[in-house]
Amino acid sequence: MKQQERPKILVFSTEKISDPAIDMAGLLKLHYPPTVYTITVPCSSGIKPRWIMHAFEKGFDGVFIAADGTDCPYGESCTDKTARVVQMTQQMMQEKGLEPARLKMAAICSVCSEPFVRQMKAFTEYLSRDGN
Amino acid sequence: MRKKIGVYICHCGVNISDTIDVEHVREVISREEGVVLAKDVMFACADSSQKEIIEDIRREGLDGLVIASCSPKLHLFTFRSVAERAGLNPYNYVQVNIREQGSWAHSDNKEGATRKAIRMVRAGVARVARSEALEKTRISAVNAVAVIGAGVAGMRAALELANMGTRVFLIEREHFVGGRTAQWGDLFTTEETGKQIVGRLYESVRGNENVTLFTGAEVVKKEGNIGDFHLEVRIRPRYVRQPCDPEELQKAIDVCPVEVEDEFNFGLTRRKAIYRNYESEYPRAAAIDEKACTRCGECEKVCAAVDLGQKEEKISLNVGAIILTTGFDPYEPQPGEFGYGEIERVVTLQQFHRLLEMNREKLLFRGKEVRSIAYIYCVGSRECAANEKCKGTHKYCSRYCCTSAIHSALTARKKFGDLTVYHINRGIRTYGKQEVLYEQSCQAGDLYLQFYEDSFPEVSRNGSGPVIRVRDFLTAGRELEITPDLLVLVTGMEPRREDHIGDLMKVPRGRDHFYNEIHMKLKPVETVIDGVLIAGSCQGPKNITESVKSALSAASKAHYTLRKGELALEPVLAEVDREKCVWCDECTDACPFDAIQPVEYKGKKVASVIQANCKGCGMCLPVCPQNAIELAGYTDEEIESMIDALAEDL
Amino acid sequence: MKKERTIDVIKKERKVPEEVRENLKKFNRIKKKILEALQEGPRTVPEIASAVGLSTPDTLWYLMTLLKYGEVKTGEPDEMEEYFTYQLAKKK
Amino acid sequence: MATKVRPELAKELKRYGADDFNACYNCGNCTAVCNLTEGNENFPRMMIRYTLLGLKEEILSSRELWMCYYCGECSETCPREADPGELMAALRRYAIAHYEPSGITRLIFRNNPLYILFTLLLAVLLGFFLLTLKPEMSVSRWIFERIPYEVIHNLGLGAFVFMGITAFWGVFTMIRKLRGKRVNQEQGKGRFTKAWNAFRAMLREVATMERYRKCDTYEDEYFARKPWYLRPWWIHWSVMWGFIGLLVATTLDFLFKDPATMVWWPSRVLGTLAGLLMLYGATLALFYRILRPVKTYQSTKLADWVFLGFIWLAGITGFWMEIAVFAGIETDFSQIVFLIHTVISMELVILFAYSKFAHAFYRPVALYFSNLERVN
Amino acid sequence: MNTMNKGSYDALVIGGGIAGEEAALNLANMGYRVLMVEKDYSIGGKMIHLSKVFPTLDCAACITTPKVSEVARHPNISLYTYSEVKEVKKTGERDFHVKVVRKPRYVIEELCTGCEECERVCPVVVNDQYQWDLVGRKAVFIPFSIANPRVAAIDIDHCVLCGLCEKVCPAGAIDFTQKAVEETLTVRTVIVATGYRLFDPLRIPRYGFGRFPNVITSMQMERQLAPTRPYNTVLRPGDGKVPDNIAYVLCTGSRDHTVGNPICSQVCCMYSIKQAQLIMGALPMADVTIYYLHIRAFGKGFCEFYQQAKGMGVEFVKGKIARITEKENGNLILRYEDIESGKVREAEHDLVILSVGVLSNDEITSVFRGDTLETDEYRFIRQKEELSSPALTSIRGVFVAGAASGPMDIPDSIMSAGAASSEAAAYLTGDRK
Repeated sequence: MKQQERPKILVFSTEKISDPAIDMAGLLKLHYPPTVYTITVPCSSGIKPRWIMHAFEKGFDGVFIAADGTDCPYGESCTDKTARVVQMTQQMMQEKGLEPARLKMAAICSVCSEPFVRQMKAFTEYLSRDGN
Repeated sequence: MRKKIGVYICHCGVNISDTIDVEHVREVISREEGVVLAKDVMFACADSSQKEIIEDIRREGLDGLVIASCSPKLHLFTFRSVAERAGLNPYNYVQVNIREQGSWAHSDNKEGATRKAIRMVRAGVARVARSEALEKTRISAVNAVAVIGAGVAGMRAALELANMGTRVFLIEREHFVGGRTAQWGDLFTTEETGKQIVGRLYESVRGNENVTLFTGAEVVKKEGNIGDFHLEVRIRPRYVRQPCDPEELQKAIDVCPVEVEDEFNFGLTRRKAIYRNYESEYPRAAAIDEKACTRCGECEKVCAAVDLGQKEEKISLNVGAIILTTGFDPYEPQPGEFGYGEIERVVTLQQFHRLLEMNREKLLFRGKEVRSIAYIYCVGSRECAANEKCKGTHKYCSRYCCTSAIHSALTARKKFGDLTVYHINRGIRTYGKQEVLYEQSCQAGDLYLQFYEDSFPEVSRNGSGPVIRVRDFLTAGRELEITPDLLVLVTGMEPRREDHIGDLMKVPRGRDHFYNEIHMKLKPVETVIDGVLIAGSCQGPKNITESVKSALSAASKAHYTLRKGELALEPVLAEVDREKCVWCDECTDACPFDAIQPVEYKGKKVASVIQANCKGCGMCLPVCPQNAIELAGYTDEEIESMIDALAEDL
Repeated sequence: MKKERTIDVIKKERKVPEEVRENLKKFNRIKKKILEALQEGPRTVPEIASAVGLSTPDTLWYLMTLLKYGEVKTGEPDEMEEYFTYQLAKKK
Repeated sequence: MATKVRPELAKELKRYGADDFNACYNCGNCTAVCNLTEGNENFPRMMIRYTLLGLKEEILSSRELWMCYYCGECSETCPREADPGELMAALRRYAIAHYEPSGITRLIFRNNPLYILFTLLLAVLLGFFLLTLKPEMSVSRWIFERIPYEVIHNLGLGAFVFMGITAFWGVFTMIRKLRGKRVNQEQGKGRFTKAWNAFRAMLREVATMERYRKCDTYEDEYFARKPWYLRPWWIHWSVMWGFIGLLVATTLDFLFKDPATMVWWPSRVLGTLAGLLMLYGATLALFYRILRPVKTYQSTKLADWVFLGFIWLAGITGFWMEIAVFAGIETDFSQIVFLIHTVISMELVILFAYSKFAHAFYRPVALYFSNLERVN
Repeated sequence: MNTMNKGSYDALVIGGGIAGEEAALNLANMGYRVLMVEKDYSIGGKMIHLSKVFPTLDCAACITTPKVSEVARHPNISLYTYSEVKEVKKTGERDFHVKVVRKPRYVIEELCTGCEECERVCPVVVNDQYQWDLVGRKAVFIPFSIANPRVAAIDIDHCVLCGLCEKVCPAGAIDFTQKAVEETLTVRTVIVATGYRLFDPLRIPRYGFGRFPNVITSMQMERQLAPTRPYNTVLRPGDGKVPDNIAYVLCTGSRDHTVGNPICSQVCCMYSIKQAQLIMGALPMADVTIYYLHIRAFGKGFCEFYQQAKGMGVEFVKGKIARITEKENGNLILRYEDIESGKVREAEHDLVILSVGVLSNDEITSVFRGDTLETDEYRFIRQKEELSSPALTSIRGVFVAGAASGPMDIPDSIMSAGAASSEAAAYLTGDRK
């Protein structure tokens, strides 16, 4: 039973942009593994590296940041800032011996359901190959 | 303190329960710590369920509520208001999305979906257990607005705000109102001239008790934030008192020994240091040009109203919002650009508008009658489209010039009879209803030539007049030659060259250097500086209608923000732990909204969030090396507890 | 709580126009044919059209409607990458 | 070398009857919607352009002007209602007026009121001249009592010669200008064969109106829905060949004196058939011009009315005489009809040299040059 | 039809497109009670159906849906969808009597949860108007996935009255006994935000729309590029081929006297350029050619956007398409004069998109009784003082917002709605002039 529950992915989505896309993926019945869990924050550039590290510590295999991209309601700097969060975290991951590729980021616009599902499938595949 | 939490799991008809074993989820959750009540409901959003939830909250004295149903985008506000009605803080409510991100997304895997749902609801419970009751912060707001720039946009914004009941301070840098519109004669789609519109608006402004107009005034200092700005305004003296005897004034103008270029006529004419713009200028009072005046005192001798002893004033204003309507500057061609400044009979479009106004029976330029006119379009606009070597920086289209030039040609025909007119353009952009003007002009016999994106017309001299050579795109690239009596360069719009107010307000500029809105469609008149709005052509090229529309939009935004005299701020704000903070300045850099400032705390400098400016985006969180900032509703504790719950094995 | 079925009420008041019935029959007929044609494996629109005996634009319309309601799904493109193939969403 | 723009030409063109072309915004719809344009023959937009810019030589040396049959599709579909077809017609008038050296055509085309007076006087003169060939008729005698026979005869002769010269001059001018414009002026042996081929192709067009028939190719066009015998190309064909047939018949009549009484005499039969053909065409043309179903017929100029009216009257009076001769009605009335017939016929001849009718020899020249470019 | 008196509102906003929404939100935020009447099943107007918007390329839904849901849940806004204003009569300053008909959708809005169960079982398929007929929909249907309210409706004209939907509806929301209800209300001001109609290219038979399946309108292409697209990818409707040589025909029905619309539609150039960019993204191998007369890239960032499209390889050809003919294989031959060379050319493309223009939507003028709501010569609502008060109409107290007064892009519509709302608010305050 339990091996089915791997790999576990934590997705950070954003309230106004990427979460609606994830919602729509459900609406359109585009399936992705149920081992993908979402936590929604106001803006992807406000995600703390320690949260991501916490997720890895607690057993998540991968963390995915569904970033706002240029659609961010808080301004254009979002993309750069989110990238910096990823960079900082990946550095921390390396220090802890975690593979940086276990953290992924992609801009998901508010109707990018298909790209999201593709990302989830690909990431799951990658992580399961990686993990076992 | 442990919370008493109530959990409701929605079947959503069969939408959720078809895939997720709702009963099982409920059972598992009911055993969670802190959960005093776990129910499953057919439709949580139905009226009957809402009533049931309210009763439960009251009866059980719940202080945390979790509803696992559809996406919060649909019903977060519904259930927050349920919580509120039951006396529960709405921020102690968490919605768990087990439909869009549960049953629907995983309808192919019932077991997996059920397990995911359990974890998600647990995470919701964990979050609610740690959530804080948040209250909207209310700050008082002054129901007054400073409108900076008294052109049509500024005056319209001011009037509308005043009519809606907001106090307005209208601040104009020049001694006369009306901005660019006052300089235009006949206008498209109306029988009114620019001057008449300005006159009408000025009279309304003067007659409106809610508007105070300052001319010759500039904002020199800005402090505070939305709802409570403090402005310091410097008012330059006019040196001419009211009332002023017109004959005496004329004498004063006559005796004035100083002559300077008249900006009102774009340098076509000269004026004295004591001057007026035009017969019916607004306000109807002459002024002395401070910079040009030599203080010789001649005028004072012949005109009783002149008072060179007037002193500059400074006043302070307290306003809740600021609307910038500072307008544009016409593009000034480089010396020699299409013969400008080198060949006598070459003028800009703006100068030509003035020529049309100033001449009566015949169209005269420097004493010679003009019977043929050539226009060269896109001077200072759409630069470098195809030409890498081009030095120009104005990549944008100035939007109004095609129509304005064509309209000026038609006006010239109307006023001075049959003329020969050449429009050497780059693709006419008379969008919308303005197209009819283009058609009228063709029908009237205006000739349109089009030059290539990468091959500009060449202008050389023939006596005092220009000779234009152009490869005509419309005639299979044939090279044509035209020798008009007058060449008009259709110059576009530029951002104000002198723009200290923009710097003062810290308004961001776009790539085109005009003021930039937050979002062209969602927040078209708002800037990232809360409470500072932009309207009119300071935001980008616009015609009069478009400027007025944006001005009125800005007025309505300003009005509804301030009308209650207080502002309710979303409680999702950043909070700084002052103990931890060491003021490294990282967060101020990260904040796009200028919402963090240093304050003194226990003898050290620490960051402090200006609540009125904070938008709750969280951009400052990850950059803090001390982890001293948290976002209300998204604290480390809350997020990490959710992660724990999601990661937990079943 | 369960009220009377309202369909019975409206049936007394309204007649279903003939063309609406025809349309329904036509759709069912074409749907059956398309699904049959796809039994044998993935097909492109022109292939389905010739199998069903319908014009290509009409075939596309019906096929896409079936796609929308989950009867059919998009498969791989053909060798020339000009046309997508379509296949049954559920194995029968 | 840059060309100087001369905006006066556009104003000048208004006098030749084109009113709306200024409205053009250079979309090129007219050129592309035209079924007769192709490869190197692109009109009317470029002709509008030449007009607006005042490129007179371009206009006078263009064979494109004559490639146009005024199907009217361009005017029908012009988004700015610039009526390009009418401009083409006006430019043809302009070109004829400029090829023809006497200036008479220029006078006529600018719709000078003098036009009517002048042409009528000339027609009367030449009509009378014809009568000098039939001095025995009572009408002739009545006239010669008032104006001496010699005056009429010599003046008429002179006028004919003058007309002939100017007409030839015009055609010659046109040929010179079109030759100057030719892209590949080949030398050597092959060029005679090519010239011959071009000439043959021109004749074929005259005989079959192949190009004209392309006018109504598309369903959405008004005449495409009509049977062939109601289409403009057929009108044109029947008027043209009717006219030529009548001309031939008249000549034969003239050469082989007095078969006039015999209905089945070959030249008689030819004349009757040709006359019927011409009358059919002219009637239909007048009908369309009155009904105005498409743009082409919406701006009928005075000259068009005069031309069609005369064709029609010539036909009718011709047949009246025919009947009169057949039935043996020898009255003064039929003699007056004969007088009218001769005057009108002469009017047509004059129009031949100095009017739109002159296209009858300008168009073949242009066709020839066009074919020459094509066979190359 | 029952008539009910439903009280009074401060403002009536007719039309729930982006302009109506903006105006309603502004007024509602000022504390006025607003009634919005939308004749369609969902608010969101034309914009909600678009793919992305120029020149920022953010998705249209991302911008409309927040406004749409804000309207739907705003405590000061009442929303009537699938309802029509039948009569507006001014009886005095700040006093209008209004009749609104709420048409039956045969689904109880309050009960429907948008679960789509009914849609699944409905046996009838007809053209889906929200996909511009590219695909079918059921007779009971949720208009589109981001509709608001996201509630089913029954298209009774195509219903076979089988009753399956009623049987399966878990919420018991189907109600075939619904009847149209007329309500009379009083309002103090009216905002007309009825938007525009698109030009119907059947009126230009030379373009073959309706005869050649691979000639489609820009709105159909818009749907093909939207996230909720009908074909899951861009296909030509003639035979489902992936197009690789696509043409845009600009000024279809604009700037054209022969169809009675002499004005420029203001948005076609830019939306075509936008679509061209999106196509280049979706089908990297495809060639896109835009046949234009003048590129009207006048707004903020538009010119740069146009240059960007050129840089991506979109071909721009100056010349109006005069005629389109179809080849055996469904490809199309476009005949035009290439203005640059002055020569007639014929080009072959496998998909042609007609960039249709914007026409007035003036039916609303007929509901005004007493005073006339005047229109201009193009049948758009006349702006009484276009320059200084662009929202004023011929009736004092009735304001116009968005494309009802003329062709307009989205930012302009939003601005004009802002203008209408502030003028309306000033009117409601009782103006002090």
